[in-house]
Amino acid sequence: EAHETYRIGITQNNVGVDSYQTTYESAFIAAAEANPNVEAVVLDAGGDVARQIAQVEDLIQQEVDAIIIWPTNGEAVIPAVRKAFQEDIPVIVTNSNIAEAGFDFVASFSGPDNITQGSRSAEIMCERFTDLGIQDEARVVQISGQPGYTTAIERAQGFEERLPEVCPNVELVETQPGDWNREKSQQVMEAFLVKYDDIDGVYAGDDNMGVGALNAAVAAGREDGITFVGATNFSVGYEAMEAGTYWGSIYQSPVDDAEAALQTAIDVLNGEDVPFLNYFDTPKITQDNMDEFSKPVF
Amino acid sequence: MTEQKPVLRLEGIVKTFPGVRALDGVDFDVRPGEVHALMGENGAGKSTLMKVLAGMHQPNEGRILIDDKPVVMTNPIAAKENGVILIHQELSLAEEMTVAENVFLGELPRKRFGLVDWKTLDDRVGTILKQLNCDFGPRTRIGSLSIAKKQMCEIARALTHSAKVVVFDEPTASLTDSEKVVLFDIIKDLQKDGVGIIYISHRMEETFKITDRISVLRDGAYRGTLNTAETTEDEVTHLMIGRTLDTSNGTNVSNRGEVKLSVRNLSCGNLFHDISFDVHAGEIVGFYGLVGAGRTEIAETLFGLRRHSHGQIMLDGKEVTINSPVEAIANGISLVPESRKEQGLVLGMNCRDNMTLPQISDLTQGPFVSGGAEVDIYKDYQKRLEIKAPSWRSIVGNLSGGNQQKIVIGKWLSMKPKVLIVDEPTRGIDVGSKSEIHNLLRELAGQGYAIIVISSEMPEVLRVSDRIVAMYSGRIMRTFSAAEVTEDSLIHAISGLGGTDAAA
Amino acid sequence: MTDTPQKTSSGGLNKAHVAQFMARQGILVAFILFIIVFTMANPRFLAVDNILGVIRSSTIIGVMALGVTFVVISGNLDLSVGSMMSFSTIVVLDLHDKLGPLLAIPAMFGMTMCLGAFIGFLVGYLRLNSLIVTLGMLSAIHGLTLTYSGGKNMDIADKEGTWFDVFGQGVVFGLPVPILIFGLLALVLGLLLARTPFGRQVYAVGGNGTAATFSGIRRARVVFLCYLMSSFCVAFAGMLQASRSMGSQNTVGQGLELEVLAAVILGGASLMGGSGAIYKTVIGVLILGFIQNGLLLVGLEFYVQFVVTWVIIILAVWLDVAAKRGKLWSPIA
Amino acid sequence: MSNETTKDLIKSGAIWGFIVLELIFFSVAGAYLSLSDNAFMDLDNMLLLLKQSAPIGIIAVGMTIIMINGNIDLSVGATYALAAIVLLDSMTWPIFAGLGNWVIPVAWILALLTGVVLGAINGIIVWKTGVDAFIVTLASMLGYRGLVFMMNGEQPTSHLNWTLVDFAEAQFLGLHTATWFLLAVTIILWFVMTRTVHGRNAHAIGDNREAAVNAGIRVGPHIVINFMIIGFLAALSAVVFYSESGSVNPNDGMLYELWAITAVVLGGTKLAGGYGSIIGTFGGVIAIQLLRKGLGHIGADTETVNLVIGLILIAVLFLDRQLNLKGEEELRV
Ligand SMILES: Nc1ncnc2c1ncn2[C@@H]1O[C@H](COP(=O)(O)OP(=O)(O)OP(=O)(O)O)[C@@H](O)[C@H]1O
Ligand SMILES: Nc1ncnc2c1ncn2[C@@H]1O[C@H](COP(=O)(O)OP(=O)(O)OP(=O)(O)O)[C@@H](O)[C@H]1O
Ligand SMILES: O[C@@H]1[C@@H](O)[C@H](O)OC[C@H]1O
Ligand SMILES: [Mg+2]
Ligand SMILES: [Mg+2]
Repeated sequence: EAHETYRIGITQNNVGVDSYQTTYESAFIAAAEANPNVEAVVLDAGGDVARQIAQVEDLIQQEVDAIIIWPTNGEAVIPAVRKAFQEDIPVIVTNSNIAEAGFDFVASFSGPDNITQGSRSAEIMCERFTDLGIQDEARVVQISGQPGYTTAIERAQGFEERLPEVCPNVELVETQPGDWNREKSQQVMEAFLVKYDDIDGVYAGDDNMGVGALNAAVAAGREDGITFVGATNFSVGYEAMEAGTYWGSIYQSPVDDAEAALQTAIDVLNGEDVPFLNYFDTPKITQDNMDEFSKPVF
Repeated sequence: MTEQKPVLRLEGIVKTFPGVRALDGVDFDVRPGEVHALMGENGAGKSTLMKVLAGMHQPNEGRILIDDKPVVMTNPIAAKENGVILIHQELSLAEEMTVAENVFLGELPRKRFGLVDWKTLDDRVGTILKQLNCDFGPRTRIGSLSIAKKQMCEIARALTHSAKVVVFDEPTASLTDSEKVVLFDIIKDLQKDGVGIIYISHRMEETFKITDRISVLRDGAYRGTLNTAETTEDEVTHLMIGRTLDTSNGTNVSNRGEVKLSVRNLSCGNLFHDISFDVHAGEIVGFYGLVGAGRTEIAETLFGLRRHSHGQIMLDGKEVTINSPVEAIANGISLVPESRKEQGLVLGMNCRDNMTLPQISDLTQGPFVSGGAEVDIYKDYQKRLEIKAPSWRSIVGNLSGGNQQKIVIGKWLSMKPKVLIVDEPTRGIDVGSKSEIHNLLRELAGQGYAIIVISSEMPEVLRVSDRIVAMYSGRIMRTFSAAEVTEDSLIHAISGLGGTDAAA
Repeated sequence: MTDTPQKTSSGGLNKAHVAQFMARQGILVAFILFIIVFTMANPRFLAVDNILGVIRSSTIIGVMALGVTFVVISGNLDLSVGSMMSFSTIVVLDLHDKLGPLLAIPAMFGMTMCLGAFIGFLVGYLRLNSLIVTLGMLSAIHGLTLTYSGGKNMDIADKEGTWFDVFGQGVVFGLPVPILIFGLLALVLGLLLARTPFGRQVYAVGGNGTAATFSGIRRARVVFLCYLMSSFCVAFAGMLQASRSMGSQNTVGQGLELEVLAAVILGGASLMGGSGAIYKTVIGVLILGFIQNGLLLVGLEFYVQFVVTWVIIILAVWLDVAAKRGKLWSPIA
Repeated sequence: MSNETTKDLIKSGAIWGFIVLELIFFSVAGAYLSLSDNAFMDLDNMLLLLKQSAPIGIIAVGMTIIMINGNIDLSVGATYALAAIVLLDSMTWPIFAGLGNWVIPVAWILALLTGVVLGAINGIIVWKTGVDAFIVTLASMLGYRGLVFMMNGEQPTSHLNWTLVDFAEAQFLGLHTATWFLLAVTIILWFVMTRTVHGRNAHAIGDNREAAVNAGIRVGPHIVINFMIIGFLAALSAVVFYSESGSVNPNDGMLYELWAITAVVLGGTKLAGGYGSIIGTFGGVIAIQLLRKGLGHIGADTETVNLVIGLILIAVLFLDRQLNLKGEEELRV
């Protein structure tokens, strides 16, 4: 046992971008401080691949014991990760995975399964339509996350693959990106509302955007006819569900996310054998079952 | 020489701008080895005609012939290729670059791989600068030079080519006498080499000294050509402005009142030292000296644009502290600055707005500017100074050089100042308006204004001043009264020969 | 700001008049042109509710553009408005629940305008390069916002129990309140810029700062006030934004600085300073808003929208400059 | 020219002074705050610094000549991304299947060509339409980004070629491949701008465009050439970086234009054009990268990083101003 304390470095995707990632950061720091034999170096790539790669190089140069990475790009970081691997520094990927080609160089992945999240949102949407009895004519629009983010891509993919399986007659009429941004998504929805007289469902890549779309519908007085489903249940989404205007989402806690990542790293350093893919569960949450969940802290 | 074929002929040139017919069918020619003067009031169209010749403007009608062959000057490059060089009225230099680079702007000597041949460049410019006996080197940064020296760099361009025609558009406007002498020698040399020279100036004496023929424009129309030898200043003036004017040496018997402005032991870094003088109500004090003598710096200091290291400034006997133009204006001081383009005008603004800028805050009705009051002020001074502009809405940048200068003067006269400082007030102004301005200055003195006139033109200083302060490298050498002063004593004083005397 | 007059010039009066109109209103012409195009593509484009919708969602960019117009005319840039707007939004939302709207709004204006004053001090009095200063402040204010909010979304707890939503969502005489606010602000600031001594001084400082100083204009003070004005408008935008969605994330204003600048320049303001006008900026804002909305209605992929926007912006501005110089192609060799 | 370069050094003196300050500060602070046992100034770390400066650095050098020329290019980030996609995509094109590793040079050339073409488009539009470069490139920043998404939708474009990675990660005389490119580009362009006719004419155009035109300089071609150069450099930057990382997201390179401009201005280049220092820009890039690295080294959190970076930029400007402060008796305008 070389050290009594582990030095663990993390480079995060883009802390400022939304409260999920910020909460993740503070949760991670908290968890690290709570643990007497962990010292953490917390870095933010600000969404820039080049900066993230530089940060991995720096962490290697600082000779940390393990590196946790929330990839800005699932492929681009692979060579950097390989460098760490060659220096015998174990790498743990968090929140959204890196590409197959890099699997040889990482010890483990910990985070949500974003494809599954997408398909679950599709199921929520479909079940709701069936209850309303419109599963055969319903028309859906999608507002996806920031173009290029793995998370955004995987959720859209999961949703688009699953929806036709469960609700073959529901039509996905259009998809536009909302950039994880509430205001942007509100503008997109405004245009949708003008363009389509008949919208029965909105799927948003996360609740920030979902609520943005909801606001647009409310402003146009058309929220009643529409089922809103999101992902990453933010507190705004939770409140909107309480208020009865927002139907459902996926419950994903950045705190679980962060703690899982740190724990995985520690386990790896302790030489325990950890599963290569350890997803933490992200259940469906709707107006029906929301009382089983506490209100998100972010 | 009279029977020589012209090297250049302009035929029926017409040029219009929005709202202006700047040139109205002008004919003009130059013979090899002659100096042909082009004269006319401010705004007559001289520069425009030359810009057409140099390919900077395209004429609406008319044609240009060189050696009897019609040519089209599509752009300045074409003009150069046809052997026409234009020395601009307004400085056209790259401030951050060196003298050498500016003199050869557009045709830096090359080595292989498109490298600049610095050696050739320095040598050639070095010799040219010697010819012009300039005291600065090829590698001096233009921005560090005085206006006069910049003008010399413009002139240097005339010597870079074996040109057929060289145009000097008011080259002497900001030159002092010594530099003029150099310029005239240059022109003689060019003449010997058979170059045709077009010479634009508002200064009669020099025009008569160096030119062979004089052509006159008026309101864009050709008014005729005279042989310099056979004509008189009055005849030319009459052709230019349709009347003769009195250049009678004013009535310099001033009704001198009590002291308005008095300066004591004023010093500012190494720009000027221990400057003391008084200006009385109703008198004009002329400041004469060589370029770099520091007169402008004194003016700028009085106007709160420079901090002085020692000395006091007193208005009506009370010491005042002036740390900004705002305070200067509040104390009733006006400064007509040396450089109209950089310091005098917002070129993109219209005439009216430029003229009322310093007093705009006082021309209000409620919170708003009273456009009416503004126009009145503009109209008033436009008449008094005979400013030629299509309308008060015209963009000042589009006015002729002289008319721009008049706007600046009007701008500061309209402030009705206690003390009026004018730095090179008639730079580039035509004879008519020039005597207008001189008379105006006298008139203002008559009304009890205290006036300082900084000028590098001896005749001007002699004409308007009640007293003349002679400066040399930042010091007052001597103060003359209008009565005692002679050209020789003045020249002697400003050349630094003979020591200082106690200031009056 | 001003145009050469049309005195009796040779070359046909009516032709000259057309040329003149084009010269003054090139942008307007461009605007009308592609409104026609979009309407043909999708008639709903001109539906009243759509037009109102577009203008309303343009108001936030628009209000900021009004302030930035002052800065640009004075010869400077302001790239900090985006992140400053995030700050205002977060602050007013947070204070709303702590102090109530009546106090929250002035408090937020105060805090935002302190930032504006700071920038104005650096650029105006210390003469620091405005691009870098405001770029630096873009980053610094983002940090400030994250510190203030702990990176959390800010949301008004009791959305029903407050009148705060009136600014963003209210409707008066059938007109959305944000549009009324935008219009009113544009009117007031338009008069300030075009008709008051201060406005004149802004143009002078931007047109030729040295000459302005020689004319007894307090250059530093004018620049300072322009940035104060800019932050004042940002505070307004933040208030509209907050009241519109009653909650926000920390990045709500991210990237808006360039859209705002684009609008101002599309309106014909020169980056060299000294020219531009509020009414032109308003046109610029509307053009941007209608482009985005129009393309959405046509239903192009967002990346096709990018490309088309590129083309439209260049064509619009090209038409403008071409009209001004009376030639389609630049004469520069 | 000798006195030109000495002036360069003085004008960009501030930046070098600041770099020294940074080194001292982070070494000392690092000793206490950093978890690492390695000194900040450790040689390997400094070599890394150079390498990590390359992506922005290579672009910033190009931005310097554009700005000396009196223009600006906001589209470099998008050009960078598009070139990267061409680089990685082309290696998988069936036509080149037979080439084996010879596909690498082919892909490089295609990517660089892309950059040159995009640059030429900007340049020609600026020249022929006479629309301000700021607007033209602000628009093409969007348009080129659109093209990026057209290539491969929202998916990242990836092609890991380990031979290429090994080349990119190689060190020669201790310096990484990327560093060599950065140094070469810096020296070559410094030479071009100070020694060649094109370079001097570019200065003249930026300094006083009217004078340049009057002097018969063919302004247009020089502008186009400079835009082609920066396009080339943006592509080169992408080629160097993505040869190593092997995958590009469609929104990579966003904000690079702003960082590049920051570096350029910190290096003492005049935004107005006419004066600039390539060497100074190099310093500016190092200073920025050093700041990021140092803050990471001492473990500052996100808020602080944003806050500090922003304020430091301003501080450097201030330092620079103090260094070039005019004498007391100077004209105060
Ligand atoms: N670019 C332009 N746009 C509009 N009007 C112009 C332009 N250039 C010149 N003018 C007008 O053409 C007329 C002639 O101007 P020009 O500069 O040729 O006069 P000038 O004879 O050179 O006068 P000065 O002796 O003062 O230099 C003036 O009325 C001027 O306002
Ligand atoms: N030899 C010189 N080298 C560099 N700058 C000079 C030189 N001589 C004068 N200057 C500067 O040029 C500016 C104005 O030039 P100008 O020819 O008007 O000199 P000046 O100081 O105004 O003297 P005067 O007004 O008496 O001619 C002044 O700031 C002056 O300091
Ligand atoms: O909500 C999103 C989160 O789930 C994802 O993992 O990172 C980006 C966030 O916006
Ligand atoms: Mg003239
Ligand atoms: Mg002088």
